[in-house]
Amino acid sequence: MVKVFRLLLVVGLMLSGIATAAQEEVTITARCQANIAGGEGWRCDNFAAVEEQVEQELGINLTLNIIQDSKGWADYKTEFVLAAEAGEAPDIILSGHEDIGAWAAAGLIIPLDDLIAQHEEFADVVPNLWVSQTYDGKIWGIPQDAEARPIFYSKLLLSDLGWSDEEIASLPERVRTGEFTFEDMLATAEQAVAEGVVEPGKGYYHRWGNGFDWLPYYLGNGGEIMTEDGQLVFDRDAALAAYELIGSFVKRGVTPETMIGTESSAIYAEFAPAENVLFYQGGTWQWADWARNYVADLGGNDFLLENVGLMLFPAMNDGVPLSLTHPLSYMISSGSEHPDVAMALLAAVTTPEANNRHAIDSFHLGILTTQVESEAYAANPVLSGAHYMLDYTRFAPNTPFYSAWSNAYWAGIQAAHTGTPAEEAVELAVTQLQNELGDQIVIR
Amino acid sequence: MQVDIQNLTKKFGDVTAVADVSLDIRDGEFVAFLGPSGCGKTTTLLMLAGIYKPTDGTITFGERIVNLVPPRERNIGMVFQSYALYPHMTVFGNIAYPLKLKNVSRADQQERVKRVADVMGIGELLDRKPAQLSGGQQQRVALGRALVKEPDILLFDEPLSNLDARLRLTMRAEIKALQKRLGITSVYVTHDQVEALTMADRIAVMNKGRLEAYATPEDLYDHPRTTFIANFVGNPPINMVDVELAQENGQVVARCAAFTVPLDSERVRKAVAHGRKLTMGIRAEDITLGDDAALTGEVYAVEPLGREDMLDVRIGAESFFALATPQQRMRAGDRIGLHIDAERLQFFDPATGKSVLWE
Amino acid sequence: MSHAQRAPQSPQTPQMAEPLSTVADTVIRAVRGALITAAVLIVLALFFGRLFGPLWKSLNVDESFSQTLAGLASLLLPLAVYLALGMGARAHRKRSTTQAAVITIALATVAVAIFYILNTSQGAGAAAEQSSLQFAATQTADGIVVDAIEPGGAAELAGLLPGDVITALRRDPITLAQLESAVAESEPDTPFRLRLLRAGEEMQLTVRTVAVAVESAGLKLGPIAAAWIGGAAVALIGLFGPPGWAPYILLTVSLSPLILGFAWLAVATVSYRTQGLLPIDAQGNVGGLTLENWSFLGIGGEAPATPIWSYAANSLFIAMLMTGVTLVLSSMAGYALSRMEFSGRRFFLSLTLILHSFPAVTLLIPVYLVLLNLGKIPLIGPHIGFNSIGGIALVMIAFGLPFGVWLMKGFFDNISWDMERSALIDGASRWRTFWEIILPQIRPGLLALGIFSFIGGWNAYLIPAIFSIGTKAANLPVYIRTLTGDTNAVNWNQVVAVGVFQMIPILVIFVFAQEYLLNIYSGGSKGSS
Amino acid sequence: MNMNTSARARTAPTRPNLTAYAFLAPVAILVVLFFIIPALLVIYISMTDLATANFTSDVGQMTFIGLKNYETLFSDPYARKIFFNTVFYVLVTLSLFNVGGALVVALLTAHINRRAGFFFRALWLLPRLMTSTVYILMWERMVADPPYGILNQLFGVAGYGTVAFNTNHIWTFVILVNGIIGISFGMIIFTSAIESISKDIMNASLVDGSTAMQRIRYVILPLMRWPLLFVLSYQTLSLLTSYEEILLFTNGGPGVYQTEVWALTAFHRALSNYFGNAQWGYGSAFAVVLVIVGIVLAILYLRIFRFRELVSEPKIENL
Repeated sequence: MVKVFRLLLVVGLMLSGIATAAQEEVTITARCQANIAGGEGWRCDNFAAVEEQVEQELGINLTLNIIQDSKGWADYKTEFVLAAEAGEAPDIILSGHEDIGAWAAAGLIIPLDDLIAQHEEFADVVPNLWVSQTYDGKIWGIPQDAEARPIFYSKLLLSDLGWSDEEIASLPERVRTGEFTFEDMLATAEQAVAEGVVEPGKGYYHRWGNGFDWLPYYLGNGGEIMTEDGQLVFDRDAALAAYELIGSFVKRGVTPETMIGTESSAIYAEFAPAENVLFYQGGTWQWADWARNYVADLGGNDFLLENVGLMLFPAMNDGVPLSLTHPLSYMISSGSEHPDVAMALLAAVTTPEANNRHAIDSFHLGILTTQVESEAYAANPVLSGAHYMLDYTRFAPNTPFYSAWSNAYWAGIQAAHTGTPAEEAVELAVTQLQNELGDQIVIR
Repeated sequence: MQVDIQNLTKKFGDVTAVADVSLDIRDGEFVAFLGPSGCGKTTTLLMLAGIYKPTDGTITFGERIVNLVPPRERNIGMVFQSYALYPHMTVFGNIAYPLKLKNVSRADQQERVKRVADVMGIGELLDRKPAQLSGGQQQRVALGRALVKEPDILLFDEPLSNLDARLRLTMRAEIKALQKRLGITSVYVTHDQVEALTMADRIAVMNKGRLEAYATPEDLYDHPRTTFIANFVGNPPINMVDVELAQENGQVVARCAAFTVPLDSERVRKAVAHGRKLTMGIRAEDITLGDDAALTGEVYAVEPLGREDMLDVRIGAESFFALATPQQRMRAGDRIGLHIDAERLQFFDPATGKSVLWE
Repeated sequence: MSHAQRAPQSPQTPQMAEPLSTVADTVIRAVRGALITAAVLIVLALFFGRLFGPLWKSLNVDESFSQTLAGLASLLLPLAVYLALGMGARAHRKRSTTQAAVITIALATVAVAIFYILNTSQGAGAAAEQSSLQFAATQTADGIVVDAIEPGGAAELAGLLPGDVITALRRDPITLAQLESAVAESEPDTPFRLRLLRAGEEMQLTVRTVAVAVESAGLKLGPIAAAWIGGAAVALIGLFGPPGWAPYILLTVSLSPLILGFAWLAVATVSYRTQGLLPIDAQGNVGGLTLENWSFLGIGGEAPATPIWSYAANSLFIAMLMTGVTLVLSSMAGYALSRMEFSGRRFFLSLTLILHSFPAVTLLIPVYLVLLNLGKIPLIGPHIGFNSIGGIALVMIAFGLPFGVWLMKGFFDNISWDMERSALIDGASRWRTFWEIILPQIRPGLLALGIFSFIGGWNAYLIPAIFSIGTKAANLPVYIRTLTGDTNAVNWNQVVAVGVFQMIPILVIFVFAQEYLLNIYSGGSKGSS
Repeated sequence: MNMNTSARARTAPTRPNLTAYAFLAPVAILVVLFFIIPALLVIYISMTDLATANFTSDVGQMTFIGLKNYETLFSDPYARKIFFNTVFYVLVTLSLFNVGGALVVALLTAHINRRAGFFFRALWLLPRLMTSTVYILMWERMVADPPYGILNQLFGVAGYGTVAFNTNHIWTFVILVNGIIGISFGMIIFTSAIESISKDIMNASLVDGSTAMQRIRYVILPLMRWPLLFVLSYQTLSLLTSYEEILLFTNGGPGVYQTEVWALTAFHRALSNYFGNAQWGYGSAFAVVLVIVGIVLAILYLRIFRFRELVSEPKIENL
């Protein structure tokens, strides 16, 4: 009996040895936040598309475990942190680049500089984007997508206001050159309300809740969040100007009092048909959503192209227009047993071909310099037309303390929006910053 | 199985439920615990059953001290006032349950349950649930369940008090007969003196946790050791009068505010030797009605009991129960003479309540 | 207690012996009732509006709530008064129905008049003026044809000419009636951007409303008549309504949010999109019913990649684990606390009660650490640690145990002691007594707790959401929430369909087990009353 | 047999009852694992600077910073707002719904046809049985802006203008959302209390010719003192510590901490942060405050509820 057992054991070991020798079994788990219905599925599905290619390259037998859903960002990030500590983190995690600071500091993700050097695909990435992936002098993430957060405008309503077609067509360019300023935009909105072209409060819609979209007001007024040497700062003057500006929207009657808290779908339903709201501060990816879910019956994408335009944030006090990008990054968790394989997968999806699938389906900007030249991308007038915005784009900084900074800034925004004097709103933000960050923050 | 209880005490916190009770129960004897509610009789029974643990004292079954023996190792059977049948089991299940717990084989269970059920006259009810039975039938099932495991001791906790009067009479006789036939040592708790007097070989009268008396029914009735016993045993209740005994013209007279009556008997003389101020007890059946009596009173109320009429006779402020035959046709307001049988009188020390006649 | 005992003893003559009320009595009673009703509502409105509201406003919490409530109270005031008048006259029906009706209508008329005077005196200034665009027009098939322009008026100022055909307000097509009511409702100096055809040419103009004096500020008979008819009708309902109808109305009205919500759920699951309670098709018209939302079940469309059944299975596992374990553990501990003597019993009992109301959800942070460490136990660890169905169920079971134990203790407390004593004397051990004799007696309690645990497990959101990763241990509620996450393009109607699918078992249980559910707290509350 | 009134500790020594401990052991283990240890841990974590950036599950590696988090908490400009939010939310929901509403529903359903009363009570139980996610979905749609909102559609039909329910009236709806769930607990307890009022007393008061209102005022309410107290206190704690519905409904918004309550803040700080880097230590400080309040209130209730009567001695002793 014992002998038989031994025999079986030996045979078993040999068989398994043969198998591993033949092809290593590797399982890679990738976790993405993606709204599949919104065309974002390629964030993770691209891995499946390149699976065979990577298998052949590395001579391994790859099993992909892809998890993606549109869980809210807050829950999604908490999930990763809890999972990482439990040793159940996915090998590849997609998240906002701003998480790099905290996650790198906590040792949940690994630096990628050495691995990047092994794959030439990464040389094609828009150089500006690597800035957003850097923390503590190292690169921790691979850009997955970028977007422009422009201001959309309704061509219909501008023409109602008496603008000529040329004037409308040249608006993005006039903004880019700094000729048409943010103040001009507000004045236009004010005029539209005054003349009844739009209902009161429908001149300018901004974001409905907390988010990165508020940064342009601070940055465009000369604000700085982090200095070159990594010192977190809060600029009173810039904040004051930003809060004054934000507070003026409701006072000038171009924005509804209840803007903060309005459901996003209600905003889209109003803006997308292009006949209710003049200016809207949004993101390129929303275009896809509108075309699919809000104006499909009016003609979808074609309708939008004809009636909606997009432009940079017009210049504020700083005098230069700007845009904001919040690149999503693939990161490799420190718990991954095969970072090299994960990296090979990342390299394989960092190609114009792969990235276009995602970018075009979901209306995100490409991340590669050669991507603009690719046929598919060029064929999309929105994306190719907005690609220039990447040159004007700004990022949130990568620091573990951005969250505290941002929450304080946001508290001031809410106060200013509901009519608190800007000076008080600044004090509110400053108090909260000092309370929570202590000497980590420099107020100036 | 003989049972010996020594200095049994049970306290619940500060409350003493049973205080220093000692008594012995002979093998095969039927003992009743009699007393008003709250006197500690059920507590004592539950200590015998092993439900309560004595605070002090010992309980001995045969040779074995069982103070800390759990109920299942005592081999007792118990019948509860509420019957405590298991509502989710059939009659068969109920009776067989003790056997099942003893791992008796199924065939044996069947046979023994059948036998007990036949004895109890509930053979046809075995498939029913307790809710489908009448009170009397439930009582029989409970008794059957107690008997089926052939216990050494049977415990009864007021088993008949939920039955109607007629059924109670039948069951009383049946239980008594059964107990005599099986010869099982039995302890029977009741507050009904008739049950105790008719069924028990000996009665333990309890009051406020103490054992007042432990004697045969006849002894208890004829020789009450305390006013409590005298009061509690006997129906109608004994008449109690606080009197002063005095010698008048060589004769003993009992005097109270309402009347003065001459008495002459051995008991009276024995009582006089003890003191003058005493509580005098006269049972109703020891009062005869007649015209030429030393005492006269007025009939205040008549309560027909069927076989006889109970009279409430008033002499001044004192009230006496007396008995009359229905043929005497007594009416409220009638004046009658009362004859007291001096040889049957009881005398108690009013301070201690103890009898001055019996130790 | 004292009232209750006194009540039956107080000798009173029954009301039937009272003489029938006179007209004067009835009027007094009705007016008194109406005044009391009005007073209660006014006090409530004052409390929430004048005292309560400013308090919370001064604390920077909220001011809208008090306004909402005060507004509601003032809206209800006339209705309540009319009703109270009618109800006050009810007793008079015994004497004469006609008389009662006349009295009621008369009183209601007076009330209507009072309310009207109060209303008009408040808005006296505003009633005399009205917004106008100062032109006359007629509706035709082409649009609103401008007939005449008031000289020097708003329309002339804006450059409107007779013969212009107004087609739209801004970009919305509009009819004359719509335009007139929009103008009438607007504040003075509101811009109206009109699209019009002038000589076949499309153009736009902005006309600003001006305030125009209304010729007659006298009584408007229409609204008064409407108010009078309405008031009298409500009062007559109060007078002639079937006895005891008020609770039904109140209960139905108070349940209306639920009824509306369920109606929406029902409509939304079978339509492309909804606006309010109406299904809307792609063209924005009412209609567009579809079964596509149910495609996750393979009905009406292609099933998605992630099968709903894996989430449903997780839900079911969590619910069944919770039910089984909670029942066994709670009943065991509840039994021990109710029926057994041991040192530390008082401690355990008070601990149960304290934990019963313990803010367990605030402990999620350290509970995560506990789960991590449980996960490190060899063999069973992966099944009871973080990101496992067992772990999630365990946390929920633990959080629910104090309640279950307390509930079970209450149910055990009501079981006859004799039954248990009998079992012990029959020779059963404590365990067998518990299992074979006592447990069957508390079947209703077990059912109630079991059903509640099952539903609790089936519905669990927060804990599965936090302690599961991806799909491994996620259940239906978590899945539903991921469908509505904060990126865009939520297919709401599919979400609702999944939600309704999730609710089906609950509704089935609800239909068949209401009585046990309504029994749930009875054991517990008796135990301590 | 009134031996059960005293609950004083008995003088006679009791042997440890192993059976009883065996019955209790599973629950005790879970209580230690998921209440006692976490409660101690949360206190410790609240004295560390644990955050995502230095996250560790090893208690030994956390950096102890004493009471610093509490200092931050008490000087947080929004802590005061959140505190009063919580007080407001608990007080209003409790009085209008969990106690007041429950009492009204119980009284109303007790005064109508028995079957109808049962039916209405069952309906009121539904919100508690619904999944919070679906229940909230329903309410989100209820208060949405036009053209989606149900209420706004009804208002439109009735001729009123558009109302921004989900922003300007959000507190009303936060209270409604929670209150409608909250009614059933009190309703069930009050109903069983009303039903247990002896029929004789009710009949007697009927014979006396009392009206329904008088019956409620003089017969029912005085007998309800105990259940009222119980529901009041139990629901206070429930409301104080439950936040799932608010999390799903408004997530504390839409304005500046407009509907944020204390328990939700603890969650937000530690377990839900839009920009990552959750502050576990600071969040724990919020949690600890609630834990302390919870325990203090619970002990207070033990006193009110005449705990001694609750622990009637078992009528079977351990041999």
